[in-house]
Amino acid sequence: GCGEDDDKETEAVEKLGDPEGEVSILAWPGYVEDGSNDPKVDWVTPFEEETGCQVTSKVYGTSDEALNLAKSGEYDVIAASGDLSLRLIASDEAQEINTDLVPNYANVYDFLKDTEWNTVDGKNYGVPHGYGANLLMFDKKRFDKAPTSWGAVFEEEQLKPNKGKVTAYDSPIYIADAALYLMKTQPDLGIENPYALDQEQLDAAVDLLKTQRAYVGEYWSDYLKEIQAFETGDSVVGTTWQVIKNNVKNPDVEVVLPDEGATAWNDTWMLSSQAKSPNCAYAWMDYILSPEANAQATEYFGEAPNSPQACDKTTDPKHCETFHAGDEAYAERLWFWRTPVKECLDGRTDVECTDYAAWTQAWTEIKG
Amino acid sequence: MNLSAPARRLLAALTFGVLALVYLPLLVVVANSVNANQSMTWPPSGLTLEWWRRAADSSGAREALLTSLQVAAVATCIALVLGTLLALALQRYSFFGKHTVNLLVILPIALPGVVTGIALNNGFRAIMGVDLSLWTIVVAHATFCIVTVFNNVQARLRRLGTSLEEASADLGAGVGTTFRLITLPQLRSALLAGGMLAFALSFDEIIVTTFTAGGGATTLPIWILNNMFRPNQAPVVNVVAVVLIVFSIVPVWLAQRLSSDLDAVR
Amino acid sequence: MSAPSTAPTRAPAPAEVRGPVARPASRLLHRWVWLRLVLLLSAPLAWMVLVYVVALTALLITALWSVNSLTSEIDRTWTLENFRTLVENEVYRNVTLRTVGVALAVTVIDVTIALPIAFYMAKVASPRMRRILVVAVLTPLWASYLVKVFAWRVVLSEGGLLEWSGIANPGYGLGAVVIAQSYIWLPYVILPIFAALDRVPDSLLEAAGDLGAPAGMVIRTIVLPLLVPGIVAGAIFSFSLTMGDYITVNIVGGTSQMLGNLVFLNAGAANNLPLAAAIAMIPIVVMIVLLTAIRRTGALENL
Amino acid sequence: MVPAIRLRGLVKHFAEVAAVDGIDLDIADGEFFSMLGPSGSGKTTVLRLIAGFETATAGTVELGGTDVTAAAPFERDVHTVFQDYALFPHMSVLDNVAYGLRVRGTGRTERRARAQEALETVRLGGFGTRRPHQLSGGQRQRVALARAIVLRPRVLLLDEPLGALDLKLREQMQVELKQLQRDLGITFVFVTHDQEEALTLSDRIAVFDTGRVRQLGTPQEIYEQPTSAYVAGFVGTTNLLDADTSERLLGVRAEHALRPERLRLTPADHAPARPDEVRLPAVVVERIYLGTGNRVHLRTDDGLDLVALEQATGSLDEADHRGEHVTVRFARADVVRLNTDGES
Amino acid sequence: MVPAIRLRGLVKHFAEVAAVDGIDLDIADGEFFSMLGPSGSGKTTVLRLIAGFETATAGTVELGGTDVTAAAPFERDVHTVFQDYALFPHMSVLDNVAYGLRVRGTGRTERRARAQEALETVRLGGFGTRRPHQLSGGQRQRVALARAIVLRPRVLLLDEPLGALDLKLREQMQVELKQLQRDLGITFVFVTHDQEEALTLSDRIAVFDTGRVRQLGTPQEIYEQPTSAYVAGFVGTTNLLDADTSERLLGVRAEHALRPERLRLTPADHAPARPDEVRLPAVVVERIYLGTGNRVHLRTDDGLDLVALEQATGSLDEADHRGEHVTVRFARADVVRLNTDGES
Ligand SMILES: Nc1ncnc2c1ncn2[C@@H]1O[C@H](COP(=O)(O)OP(=O)(O)OP(=O)(O)O)[C@@H](O)[C@H]1O
Ligand SMILES: Nc1ncnc2c1ncn2[C@@H]1O[C@H](COP(=O)(O)OP(=O)(O)OP(=O)(O)O)[C@@H](O)[C@H]1O
Ligand SMILES: [Mg+2]
Ligand SMILES: [Mg+2]
Repeated sequence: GCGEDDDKETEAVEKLGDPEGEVSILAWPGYVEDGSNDPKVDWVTPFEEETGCQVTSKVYGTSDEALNLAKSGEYDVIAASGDLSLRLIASDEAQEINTDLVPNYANVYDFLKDTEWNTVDGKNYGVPHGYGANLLMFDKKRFDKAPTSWGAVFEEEQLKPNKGKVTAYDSPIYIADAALYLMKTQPDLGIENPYALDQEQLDAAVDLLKTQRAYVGEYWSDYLKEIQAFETGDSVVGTTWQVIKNNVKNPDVEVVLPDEGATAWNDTWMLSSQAKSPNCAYAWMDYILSPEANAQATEYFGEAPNSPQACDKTTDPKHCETFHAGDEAYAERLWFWRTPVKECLDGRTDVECTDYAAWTQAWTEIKG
Repeated sequence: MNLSAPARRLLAALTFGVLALVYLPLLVVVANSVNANQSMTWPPSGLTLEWWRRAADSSGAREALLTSLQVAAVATCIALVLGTLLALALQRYSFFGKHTVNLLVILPIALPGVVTGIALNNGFRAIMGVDLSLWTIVVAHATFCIVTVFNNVQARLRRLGTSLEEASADLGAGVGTTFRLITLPQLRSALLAGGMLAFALSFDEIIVTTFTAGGGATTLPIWILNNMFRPNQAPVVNVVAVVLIVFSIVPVWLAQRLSSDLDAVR
Repeated sequence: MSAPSTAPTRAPAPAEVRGPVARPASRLLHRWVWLRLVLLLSAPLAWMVLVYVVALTALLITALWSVNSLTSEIDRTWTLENFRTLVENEVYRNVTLRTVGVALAVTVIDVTIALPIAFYMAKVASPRMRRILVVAVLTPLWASYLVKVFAWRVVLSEGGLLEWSGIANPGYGLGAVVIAQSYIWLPYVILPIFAALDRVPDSLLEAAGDLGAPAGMVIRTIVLPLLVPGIVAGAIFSFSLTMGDYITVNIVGGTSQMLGNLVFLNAGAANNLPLAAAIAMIPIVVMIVLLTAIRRTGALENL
Repeated sequence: MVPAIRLRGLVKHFAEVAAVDGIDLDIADGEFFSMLGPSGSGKTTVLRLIAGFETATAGTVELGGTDVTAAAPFERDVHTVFQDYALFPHMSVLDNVAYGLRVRGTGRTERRARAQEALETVRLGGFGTRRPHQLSGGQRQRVALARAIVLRPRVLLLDEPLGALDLKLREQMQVELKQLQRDLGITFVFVTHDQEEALTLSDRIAVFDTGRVRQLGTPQEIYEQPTSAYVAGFVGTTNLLDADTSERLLGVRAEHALRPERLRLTPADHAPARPDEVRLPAVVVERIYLGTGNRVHLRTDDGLDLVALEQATGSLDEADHRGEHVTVRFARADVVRLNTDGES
Repeated sequence: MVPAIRLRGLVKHFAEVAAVDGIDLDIADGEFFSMLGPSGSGKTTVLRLIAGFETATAGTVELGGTDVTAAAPFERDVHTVFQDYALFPHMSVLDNVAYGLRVRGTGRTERRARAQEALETVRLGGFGTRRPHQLSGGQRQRVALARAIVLRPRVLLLDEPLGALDLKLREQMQVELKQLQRDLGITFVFVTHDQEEALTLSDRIAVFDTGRVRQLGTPQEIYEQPTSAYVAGFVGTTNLLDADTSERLLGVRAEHALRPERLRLTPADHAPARPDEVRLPAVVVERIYLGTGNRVHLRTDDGLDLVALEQATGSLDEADHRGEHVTVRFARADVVRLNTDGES
């Protein structure tokens, strides 16, 4: 079959049946740990014992890889970041979720519920996992004054002293970071949402990034690379995740949520429209939203849990504080990843926005 | 050859120098497998056996290793069969389109991995409509491994000539018997060499594998790639690499012994 | 001494040894050469065509399609849009040149390093040392590719092993990519050159020396010309493997991207398989042009 | 009696080359038959046609009265001893010899016993466990022989089996081969380009010339009554007398051949020739020491170049005889008249 | 006169094997010098020591009076014709021949002209554009020769250059080699294990035995006055008389050698022997036709096995003489006493 839609089910189920005995999960590394990599890191085995659903999982490195994998229809549950979720929904790969069948959904922070990256036309397509922000990390020895603005990586004046030691996230979605900065610093461009850029706005962001590129030492996509770079001093300023900062042994390295706010990600557990084991899939979604499992998974990965109950279960009592979990004010300043589409997300109808393909194209040109 | 002593010394120095350089990064790997600093920076900040302990407990690594061995073994077997058949056909017969077939065999290795990767990915899913799995990896690997076997067998056949086969037929052996008792044993060391290269190629392949691996099909390189993205796991990867190097010496040495013993017979 | 005068005393021969053995299948195979050829060729050819040729052709066709940006579904109307993008956008030209350049550099470096080593192994070292060296060259193949590249990241980092040991440090970037790739593919270049050298009889080198050629001249006029097939085999390996790589460049390439990244980005990330397919046509064309050129020289026959 | 091998109108073309160009031959049962001829004259090709490795372009091959022209090698009751022996390097000597029995399904014990017996026949009883590469050239050759004779073929084809051996070993093997053939009563078809070997061993010899048989006969016939200058020149050294010279010396206008050993050298004299002999005054141009005698190159006073063979019959004085004047004598009966068709 | 080559105390060990075990030799300028000996006796190794491909374990090599023991091959004014010819497969015949000149920086036109000239010398003028694999064995051998002589070396080393050729071609090449050597006046050091070749071509011969020179002398000396059973047996066929037999027949208790061609066969009679000869009654065991004569295997009545050579001096009757009773006669002067140290 050439990927015809015949076997896709996008409507939500009314009630659950018996578990099928197995479930196949597609997720970021560290989301589905069964102890095979480290016996102490295991929240899959309890699930399997509890529900009788045997878990097979595959991990992916980028959202884009995940999209391809998801389309194969082999996975029942997919952990999707905001730059993937809407694409899954648009291509009918996701099934609406009946949140009533996910008891632990009730605990979740309200600001993570029914967000625009998991809910379309009032239909909820997923339950939230943890979340985290793309922060600004810097080596304070290289700065007279700790930077508080993304200007540190976008303004030539500030970039110059760190030429060749600036780093940035290696993905088209990073264009949103530039757009966010422009939104705050150049209001006349009229950017309302960093994920809704018309051609002109995109061009401005691209220009900004091309300027930045001259000072970039390397782009990163796996965090081991960034940890290394900051420890050795190959990189001294750039975007980061909180968990990376936590792992950098160099005491001079600090992170800040800049004044402009930041882009961020919130991953969503989604149900495949081609799911072969929807009942086990629901069981998994409920399980992974349970305070114990959510605490383990988000703490292991290094992100904020999705419920106050989970915060109580973390092994590090300061975990939620470090990651600003449940801090609504903090969350207010975050622009969670979404997939840019032609139909402007900010509601504009007079222009056509640039879609992800255009962003990819732009990203190719930025890197040159 | 008759080289002056300084020239010999220079060559030796060069060879051992380069080999030393080749092993230097491997030393880094060894060092990092006991480096207390989990981000593997140089110089090591302290010694720890933590990663070795964790590697020993890592059933994921073990399973991935087994998967890789299986994939490589099956792919190598397929490549051995197909490569030998092709070499026999191309070396012993002349027919229309011979050059095209020759080019076709070289192509999978000559075309970049990403190309082969997406072509096969697209081919499997869109055209054949099969789900990616362990078997799709095997098929992909076998396809680009054929050439190593083919090359080795063809070179051997060229040197071998046909007189032994004629002698066998002369003594009354039929076509199949001759192949089984005479041709195949003569090809043994070539098959060993080609097979080993094919095995190594498949065992460590990641690019084509990424595109053709199904869910749950985690080969060692994929496991390693994943673990590089997983907190606190990266150093374990180094341990796995060290173990691989150490254990690979035995089969490499054996194969080398075996094939040179066989060659001596010739 | 004419015809044998004494009657031959033939030893009585057991019946089952005498005479031919009936083997209809063998007889058929013996008589029909084409049948043998068909039997030999059918399986491998079927495999290559079904698995590979079909996939490549499909890829070529896909390159002539486009993607519906909303549904991410492939739109099967013929268009040259993708190729126009490639031609009009100078970034693709730059990346192509960069990729070919890196692949060339890696190939030249590897061949340059491999030649003397292969020569030492095949013609200078004692048989015992030769075996040890072959093992020494083969062993690094088993340390995972990724691990080795990451090791280079450590070596090349600021304050890393290279700088730490006082040697200049190129840092991350294209230079680092060239170094890491040369490192990784070196064994694949040494082996065929070594095999080719092993087949060159010593007497040829001695004859050249005997005719008055100093070592350097012998190498230039005798060894190198005879090694061409081995060098070509090794060069094809290193060139194509480098050209298809996108992981090394991610790890030590700094800001650089190569063709592999673009294919990967579009196929995997942007889900724009048609554009990815079109980009993939670039290395395919490069390789096919190269292979055809090489075949003219006859070196492929000995690959 | 039905001939062991009968070739009729045998032709074999390779592309344009006619390697074998119409050969008719009957080889009798138990005969030691040699094919002699220069390189490229088609000897090997004829052998390969008999064995079945090549398919004839035209003509037929019969073995023991049965037409086998279309049969595969493994269907023919002939075995070949290859010039390079073609021993299987991955098998022990015993296994090599037992191979033919093995492919015929003979039981393990029996085939070992018989292989051992064949090895004893070639006096290699103790070498069964060695590998071929551990043997000397002569021993390998004998293994190849044992491998063929263990099957008791009616016909054995030998393609220059002694070509790769050094002189000493070769002479020794010649004797052994001849003995073996006599003892077993097998038909030998023996290819060589060593005329001495052919003369020494054969019952009959066929002299080949570019794909055809030029002369067929016993060694004596070939050596002493060559029918053409080609054969006379190829087999042994010969003095060719062209038609003019013959007319002058012998009074017969035709080409003649005269073997060097039939020439007598005596100190120069002017005695008249006896009626049954010819006498010519000559000068020694060169005298080459051969151990068993000397080869003497002469020029007669009327400008004829001749070669004579002097046997060492007593202690030779070592003086160089170049320039010495001698009389050359030979019996008229020793001059062989050649057919007029003899070219070359 | 300074010898072209002087070897003094030359020793070469390979691991434990003493391939060359103390050799002293002077080879004169312009001499045709042969090294004769069985396989593995060290001939090639000596040649390679002279050419400089091997480093001597002990001893010195002098060329034209200069010690070159430590010099590299390309520094020595000797050239080698290798047994396998070692032609460069990727060059044309002309380029092969011109290679030595090219290495010396001779201009393109000149070196082509001279290479062409050398090719003419070996009668291959028209073959310059071919590749080596397009030539026959004999032609390749001549190219190898041309490649060496184009440089006009003082010394040419030839390692069994004729080993791979067929008999006819070999004889032809022997004559050419000899002529070439005379014409050019080059010193030839010629390795062979064909005794006849050595006898025919050489000015002097060294017979090798396990790394040592067993006997050194002219062909006549070697053939007719062998000092040991080893040399007598290796060079030509010989009848060895052990000490007991010698005592009985000759009255001297020592080993003796007797060449087959020195034996005379006459019809059996019981005439008493002349004082300078020995007569023995014998039976013909086998008579093998050689063309130029017969090789006759005899057994004397007192149990001695002898080989005699009968030259064909007139038309032979073809009857088989096996079992015939004859008298064997030989001159006492023809029996050569061997040194007592002669083993084997
Ligand atoms: N497979 C072949 N393809 C083309 N020509 C061939 C082939 N085999 C033999 N010939 C040609 O046929 C002719 C006869 O060859 P053949 O091998 O029978 O000669 P021969 O008498 O055995 O010579 P030699 O003494 O050198 O072995 C030669 O001209 C040879 O070049
Ligand atoms: N490179 C080597 N390593 C070890 N042993 C060697 C080597 N070369 C020669 N030998 C040994 O030295 C001895 C003399 O060898 P050499 O090649 O000189 O003999 P040869 O007289 O030329 O014999 P042939 O007639 O077979 O060519 C032999 O026993 C041989 O095995
Ligand atoms: Mg032949
Ligand atoms: Mg030798």
